[in-house]
Parts: sequence; structure tokens; C-alpha cells
Amino acid sequence: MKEFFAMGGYAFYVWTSFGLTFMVMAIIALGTRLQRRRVVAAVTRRAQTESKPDAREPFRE
Amino acid sequence: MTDTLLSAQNLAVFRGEHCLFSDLNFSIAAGEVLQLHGDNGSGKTSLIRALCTLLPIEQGEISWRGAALPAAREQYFSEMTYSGHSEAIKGDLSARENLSFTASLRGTAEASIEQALSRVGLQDRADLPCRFLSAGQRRRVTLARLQISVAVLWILDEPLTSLDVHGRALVEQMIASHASGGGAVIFTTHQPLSLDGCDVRSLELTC
Amino acid sequence: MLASFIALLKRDLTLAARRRGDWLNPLAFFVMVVTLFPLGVGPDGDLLREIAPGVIWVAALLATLLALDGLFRADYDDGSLEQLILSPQPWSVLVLAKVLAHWLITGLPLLCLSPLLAVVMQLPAKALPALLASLMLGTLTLSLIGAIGAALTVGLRRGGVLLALLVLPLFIPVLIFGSSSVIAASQGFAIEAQLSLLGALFMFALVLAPMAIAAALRISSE
Amino acid sequence: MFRWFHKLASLKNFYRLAEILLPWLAAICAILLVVGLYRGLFVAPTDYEQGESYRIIYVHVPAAWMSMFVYVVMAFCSAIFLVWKMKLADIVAEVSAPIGAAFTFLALSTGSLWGKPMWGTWWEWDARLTSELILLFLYIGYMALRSAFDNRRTAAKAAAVLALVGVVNIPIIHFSVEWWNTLHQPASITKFDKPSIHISMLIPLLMMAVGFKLFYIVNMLSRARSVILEREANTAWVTERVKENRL
Repeated sequence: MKEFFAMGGYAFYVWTSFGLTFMVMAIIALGTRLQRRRVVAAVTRRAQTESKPDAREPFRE
Repeated sequence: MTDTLLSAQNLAVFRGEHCLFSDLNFSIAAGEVLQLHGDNGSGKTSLIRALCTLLPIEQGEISWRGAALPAAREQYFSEMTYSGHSEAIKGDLSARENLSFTASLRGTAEASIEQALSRVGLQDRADLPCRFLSAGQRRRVTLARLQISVAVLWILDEPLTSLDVHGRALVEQMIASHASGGGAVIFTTHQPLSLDGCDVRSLELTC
Repeated sequence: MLASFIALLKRDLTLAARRRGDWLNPLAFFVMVVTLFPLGVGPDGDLLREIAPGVIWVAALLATLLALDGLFRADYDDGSLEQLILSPQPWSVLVLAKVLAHWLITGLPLLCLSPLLAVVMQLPAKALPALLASLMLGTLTLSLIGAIGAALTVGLRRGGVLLALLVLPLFIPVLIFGSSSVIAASQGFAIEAQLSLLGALFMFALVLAPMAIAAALRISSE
Repeated sequence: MFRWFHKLASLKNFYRLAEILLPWLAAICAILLVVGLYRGLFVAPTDYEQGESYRIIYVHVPAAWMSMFVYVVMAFCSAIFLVWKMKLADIVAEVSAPIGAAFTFLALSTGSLWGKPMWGTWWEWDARLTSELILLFLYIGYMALRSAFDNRRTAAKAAAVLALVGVVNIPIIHFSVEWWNTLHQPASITKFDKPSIHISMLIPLLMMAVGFKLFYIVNMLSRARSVILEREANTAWVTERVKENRL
């Protein structure tokens, strides 16, 4: 098993490449999820204040 | 009935997400003058720029002599002239050079430049670079430009800005003579304008 | 149509004649940038001769970029851009007049100055015709492509750096063929290939760029 | 067919359609990536010439393909947006740009990581890597232009024009860089050609490529839905969905 990880001496290059790739893809996926959570929260908050006209908080563009 | 020149059907224009006005219908025929009313921020300038196809419209349609814009743009531009807030005058060029440039661009008679300059009272400052002229005098250069234009439709945005009493009288007289000569004028202004002798329709802008 | 083309061209040239700074600054910049290299790299002739084509070409490219920012900005600020858009003549023809005026003001003087800089950079004399020919075609193409960036960023207050960011990648093919033609000439090889490719790029830009510039200006003046 | 094209364009329909598709696409994408990775790392034989380091192609090549694919998608959407004023096309282009830029960055970094053992330097002015670098500049230019305008509508149109100008220039840039590379580099072994692909090496590569495409589509659709929600916040169908809280 050990020599598998050695990757024939190129361990550093192979694993850094794969690691970097999946790290960047994780960052993209995380960004997508955070954006969705932020927008859903903003829209629901806005809808609630919509129903109570006096406490209407201006919708930030 | 005289042929309608410019007509707009259920026009709506937005500034960003904010609706300025919607379902606006009007048309203007030869010999008519249309004054746009509305307080600041009511979208008068946006409507003017939309009529010149400079601003995209959300809904509705504008047509020139029945042909929809912006397709019939070429024909429309050759028969209209627009004078906006910024005077579109080159500071380094003299009044005469500015006018002769507009004349060659819009194909108007060169000879009438001298008359136009004297009519607006700039004949003795015609060769001074415009950056040395006062705001009122620069506004008079735009009025001279209107004089030499062959356009049927004048679209003026606040034509009275920075003009003195004589200037205001000159504008009133120019609009009246243009309308009676078979032209049409759309303009916005805050100060009241006494236009005797021609029917002035006014249009209130609300969203 | 031709009358208004010439009228606009004449107007821009008279304006440039009255406002020296607009076209002298890029020229001074061009000369200064080239003279920096011997100071930075050392006066050794062989090395300078080696890098001369690249240095002159990059400096010409940067000087054109510097001059592009003001191409439409003056007309945009004083409102005459709108009047030009509202003229009955086809708008992309007038845009071509503006770009040609810009080239006559900045591109041509660059061309005339480049032999002087070729001497400063010890470029062999036999490479001079190639330098002039490639700069001629090259600066025309650079003005056309750069005008697209200038039109896109004319409405922005600090559009200068963004303009560079937008158009520099598009300048790369012109730079590659231009400087390699001068390198080939200085080594005595034939340069027909590079010059014909530069010519093709110019034709390509001449046909497509005005449409993009016209659309971009209409968008920016909304 | 055209009616379908406009029906899809309505943001409400797109929102619902994406909502249905997303879970399936995400599942398939995950499976493909895992299986592709497994086969690429464990099953595929060692390459006689480059040894184990060739396995980096399983991330480098799909990323390079994606960087090009996403820009073409952006240019296509920009054309549709400019011609038919379809808001959806602009939203797709807007959300695709960061993902495309990320893939280009990945292609560059994995490319230089792959090149290091072969050439001994982190950066080699190889034609493909140089084109990727320039493509990254095009992405950065697109995103910078889009964020430079305060009026979102002008920003969308200006960015669309830039995307079209960019996509027309990509082949020219690639040709000139290729030409420049062969001119200055003596024709040594073409550094970047994939090793002669044996079938068992090819399958994982195709799996990873499709996996990357699905990854892009899933993230693009999800981000597009968020942007639609944000922009259509005060429309009837959004407030109705909020009440039933099935956003």
C-alpha cells in the first residue's frame, strides 16, 4: 500500500494536483451553497416584513 | 388630420428596478407643441432620452411616421434633432466651427450659419473658442444649431437653462415659429413659457 | 456619408492640433519607456540588439493603450457622443472616422519616431523596413481593437486600468507577429509570412471592430 | 421549437426545471467523479514513459477542456442575451464566469505541477499553458468589467459584448501562441501531448471529463436559481413560494 502512495516517486506532484483540484471544487460548491442560503434568508426576511408594512426594512440592492 | 409624426404606445421606462412611468400613450403631429410636466426625478429626461432611442424601453413601442423605432432609425434621425442638458459643444472650437461641423454632419445649408449666429446675438463672438463663452452664450450656440437644422421634430430638454430674459423670449419665439411652420416640438421646462399662437398640449408624468 | 466621415475626421484633427497634450504625451511616453531598457539591462550592444524588436513593439503597444483612454471620453463628457449616435449616417462609419483620427494622432507619430529608437536600441539597419511595415499595420489594428475597450469603459470614472485589462490579451497576436517580423528581418530571414498575418489581423479588425465599438458606445451612453 | 425556447426563458419555469434536475445531476456527477478517480488512480496501468506522474492528466485535461467550454457557453449566452434580450441567458453567463475562471486556474496549476518533474521548472512557456494563462486574463477582464458598472443592466450588455469579442479572439490567440512557440522553441518532443492513450487509461479520463461538466452544470444551475430568486424577490411567484416555504 505504501508504494501506492509513493506514486513512483512523483507523490508530491500527483497528490498536490488532486488535492488542489478537489479543494478548488469544494470552494466552488461551498460558495454556491452560501450564496443560496444568503439569498433565501434575505427573500424570506423581506417577505415577512412585507406582510408587516410598518417594519419595512429597505431591500439592499 | 395632419399625419402623426412621433407616437408612443403604452410606454414604460425603468431606472434600474424602479419604475419611472408606465402605460404612457401620446402622439404628436406637425404644428403641435408638447410640454412635459413632472417634478424632479419624475423621469422627464428619461422619457426624452427614450424618445431619442438613447434609452432602452421596458415595454411599449415608439414609432416615427408609423414605422417602429429603432428599425426606422435612419429616417427618424434625419428628421429630428435633440438638445439635452449637456450642450454637446466642443470648448476648443469656435461657435462658427461647431455650427459648420453640425451642418456638414446633418447636411444643412452652410450659408444659414451667419444668419443663425446673428439671430442669437453671437455674431461678434463667433470666432472665440467656446470655452471662453458664458453658460448662457453656450446655450445660445445650441439655439443657433436649432436654427440651421432641417429637422421636423425638435426634442428639447430644459431649453431655458442659464438663459436671460432675452434668451427666454428668443426660445419662445423660435418654438412658436417652428410649430407654425409645420414643425413639431417636444420640450421639458420648469419655468412657465408663454407660447401664444399655437396649441400647447401638456403631459403629466406619474408612475 | 463620405462628407460626414471627412467632417468628423477634420474636426478631431483640429481638436488635436489645439490640444497638444493629448498626442504628445503618448509619444514622450513611448520614447521614455524605450530609453529605460538600456538603463535597466545595461548598455551592452549585443544584448540590446537581441531585445530591441520586442522592446520597441511593447513600448508602442503601451503608448497606444495610454492614448486610447481619451478616445471617446472627451465626446462622452460634453455630450457630443450622443449627437454623433443620433446622426443619420451609419454609426459604425463615424466610429471608423474617430478611430482613424486617433491613429493619425498617435499611431502615425509612433511610426515616425520608431527609426530613432531603433538606432538607440542598436537595431540593425536592415530590420528598419520591417519595423516600419509591421508597426504600420500593427498600430492600426491596435487602435481598432483598443477602441472596443475604450468604448466599453468610457462611462466609467476610473476606466483606465480596466481598459488595459480588457484589451491587452487581445493585443497579444499583433505583438507576436509584429515583433517576430522585426526579429526575422534583423536575422536576414524573409518576413512575408509575419506581415501577411499582420495584414490579415488588420483586415479582420477593420471589418468586425466598428460593429463592436458602435454597440459598446450605444450601451455606454444609456 | 421556438415556443419552447421562450417558455424556458421565463425565469419561473427555469427555476422549477432546475429544482427538479439538480438532485439527479448532482448524484450522477458524484458517482462519475468517484469512479473515474478510482479507476484513474488504481486501475489504469503505469505509463512506460512518464511513470506515475501522467495520472495528473485525470484532473489537468478535464479542467483545461472545461475552461474552454465554459467561455464558449458564456459567449453563446451573451449572443442570445444581446439579440433576444433574454434575462436568463445573462444570468447564466454571469454565474458561469467565476466557475470558468476557477477551472482555468486549475488547468494552469495542475499543468505546471505536471510539467515540473518533466522540465524541472515550475513554468514552461508551452503553447497550451500560455493560451490557458491568456484565457485566465480574459475571464478576469470579463468579471472586472461586469463589476465596474453600478447599473446592472449596462454591466450585463457591456460584458456580453466583451464575451463575444473575446470568443472571436480565442482561436486567433491560440494560433498565434502556437506559431510563436514553434518559432522560438526548437521542435523538441511536443511536451504536452498526452501519452499514447491505452483504452484503460482513456475511460477514466472520459469519466472525469463528464464529471467535471456535470459539476459545472450543477453549480451554475444552483447559482442561477439564487440570482433569479434575488432579482425576482418581489414578484408574485416568489412571494407565493415563500409563503409555502418551498424556495
